[in-house]
Amino acid sequence: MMLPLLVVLSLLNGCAEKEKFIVYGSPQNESEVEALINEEDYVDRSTVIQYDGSMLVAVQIKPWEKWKKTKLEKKLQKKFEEKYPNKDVFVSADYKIFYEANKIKKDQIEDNKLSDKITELIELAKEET
Amino acid sequence: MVIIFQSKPSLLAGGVVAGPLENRSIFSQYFDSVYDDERWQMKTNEQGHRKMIEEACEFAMKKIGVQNGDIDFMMGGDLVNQMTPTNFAARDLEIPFIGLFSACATSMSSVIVACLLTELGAANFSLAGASSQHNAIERQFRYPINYGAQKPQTAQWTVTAAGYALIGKHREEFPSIEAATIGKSVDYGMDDPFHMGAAMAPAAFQTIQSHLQQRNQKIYHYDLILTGDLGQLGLKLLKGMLVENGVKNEELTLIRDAGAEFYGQDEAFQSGASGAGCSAAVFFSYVLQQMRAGSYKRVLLVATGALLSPLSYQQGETIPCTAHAIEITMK
Amino acid sequence: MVMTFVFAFIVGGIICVIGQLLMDIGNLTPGHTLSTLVVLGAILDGMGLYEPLINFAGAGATVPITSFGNSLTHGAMAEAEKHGLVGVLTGMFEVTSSGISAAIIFGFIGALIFKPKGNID
Amino acid sequence: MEKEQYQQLEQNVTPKPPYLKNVAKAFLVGGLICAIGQAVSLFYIIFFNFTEATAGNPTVATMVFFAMILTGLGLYKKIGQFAGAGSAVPVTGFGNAVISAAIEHRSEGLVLGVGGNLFKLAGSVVLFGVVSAFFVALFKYILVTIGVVSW
Repeated sequence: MMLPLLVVLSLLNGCAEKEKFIVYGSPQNESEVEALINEEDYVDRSTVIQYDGSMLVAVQIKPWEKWKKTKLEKKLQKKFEEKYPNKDVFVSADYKIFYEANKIKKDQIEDNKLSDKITELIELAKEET
Repeated sequence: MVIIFQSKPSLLAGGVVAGPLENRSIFSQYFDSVYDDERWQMKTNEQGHRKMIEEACEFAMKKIGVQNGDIDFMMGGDLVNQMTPTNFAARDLEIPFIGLFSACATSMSSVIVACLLTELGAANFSLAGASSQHNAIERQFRYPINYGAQKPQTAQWTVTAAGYALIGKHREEFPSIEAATIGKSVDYGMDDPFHMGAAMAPAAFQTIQSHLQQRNQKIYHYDLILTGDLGQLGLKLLKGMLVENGVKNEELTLIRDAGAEFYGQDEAFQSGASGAGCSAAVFFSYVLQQMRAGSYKRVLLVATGALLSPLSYQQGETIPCTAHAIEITMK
Repeated sequence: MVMTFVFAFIVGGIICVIGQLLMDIGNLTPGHTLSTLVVLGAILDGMGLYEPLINFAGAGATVPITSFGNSLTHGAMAEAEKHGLVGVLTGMFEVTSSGISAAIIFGFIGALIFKPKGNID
Repeated sequence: MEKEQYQQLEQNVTPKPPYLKNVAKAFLVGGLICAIGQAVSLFYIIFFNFTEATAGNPTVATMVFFAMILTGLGLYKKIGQFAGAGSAVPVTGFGNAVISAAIEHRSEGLVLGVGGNLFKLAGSVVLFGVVSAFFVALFKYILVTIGVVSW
């Protein structure tokens, strides 16, 4: 019973041991975004994907803060919207979004597909059931 | 009330058939047949239950060399709603039949009625007994078989077994029934269906007390007093009540319980065995064979029954219990 | 992510311990215990406390039966927010009924392929 | 012997449930089932298009599927005897209640047996879940309407 569980765990660790903050897409504001997230100490890890006018901020919240996930998500969303009023920002603390964002970065998806992929993820994150 | 049988009807033979799990019983060597399939290769548990009864009756008849047609009456019962397994077995056996329900005390109440018919001269041979089939009983009284509810240590395991005795006119070489006591329905306010031993112990106590009193006997006048299915805790309680009533400790070793001993010390069965088939199987195999072998000369058999239904329990009623006893002697 | 497993284990374990105490000390049958826990889940969701618990413990909060009360209440409240009073009635199974539907489907399939067996070990 | 006296004796003789042991077993097994549930939901998140918020449904269904296999093989009742609430409280216990009743009543046919008895154990959970959800939501609706709290 425990064996498959361990396999999944190690698989997870494999993709988790990356840099803490990742920004992918448009490198021009990389350090700015990183600093912005760095201010929020409840964020464990994050991956930000940018394309044209849209920006997907995928974060993982520290385990002990996770119960406030919904609130923190909203807080971060507001912060980014204020900072980048002309960008279409979407913040998600969901693991699925974070996982997919990392995959986008790893696979170096081409620009023309990136936009679709981001829209797809945002749609997914908005689903309730 | 004690009944004295002047003609001393004899227990000519016993037929006991049990299920696969009963292979583990310390009494299994005395059973006539232990079946591998709990359904006797039938489609439903209830049909298997019926088949088991028929086979037990056939074993009993075969031992004395009589046939269905020679049997005048059949008395018996089980725990399934309206006792269909026994009713249907009687249909197939084609023997005049009265179904009796005293829960797990049916093994004794049926023998008592059969003895009365024999005493009356109405019967040359009659069959009496009781049975229970684990799956069929559990689903009715408790939960579906595969439901994962935790049973407390006080719970007992319903046995899969049928025990039927062939009763006839007195014969020297067979154990004979001298007297019987029909018990009252006793209710000491117990209401836990997973603690039947505690509910039944007072009934056993009252029946034993009144039998001994009216027969003017003491416990040590018997080689064995064997109760039906009190289980380990119920037996402890019965002994506790007897001690309270001035019975000496050394006499207590004469009191045993079939349910407490049935599965040995296996903790998987919690407090021991129960079910109408428990007392019937042990009384009509082990006890009869030991008496014929001369190990016991005088025995008091006390079968106890908890007279509850799932309905009465759900409606919050307490559990009234009864106990019927027969006194058997062997020359 | 590893911590989520730890929290799932602990929170799920604690909910089961509450159930065990209801059974052993409260002397409740399994049916009574589960019903009590479902009501508890519904009330916690009404107070807005169950969702944080799910965020915190993941399956530790969604797998115990308390989540059933939570999701029913969640559906009812979400619909009530949108459609008013009628939503309380109609929204009940809106959010989730996967536990019930799975149990019905697998119950039916189970009945077709398995037979009850009175084994003990 | 009087009734009260007997009840006293019964209290003395009857062993108390081993509270600590039972609680420990319930915690371990219940926790383990939830951890397995977490692994299942992670599986759905990684390999399918489910988010943390939506993975709950397929997870629950999968756990009930596991419960069917274990119930059918007669293993769930053994886990239940060991773990008590540890295996009854997770949704697998709900599945076990439904599935065991379905298997049990197969002999009375699919309509009267399985259909009529499917929820004979788990029905109370559905009933109290729905009724309590109704009243909780109604209560909250009233509170929102009179302006005490907001959704």
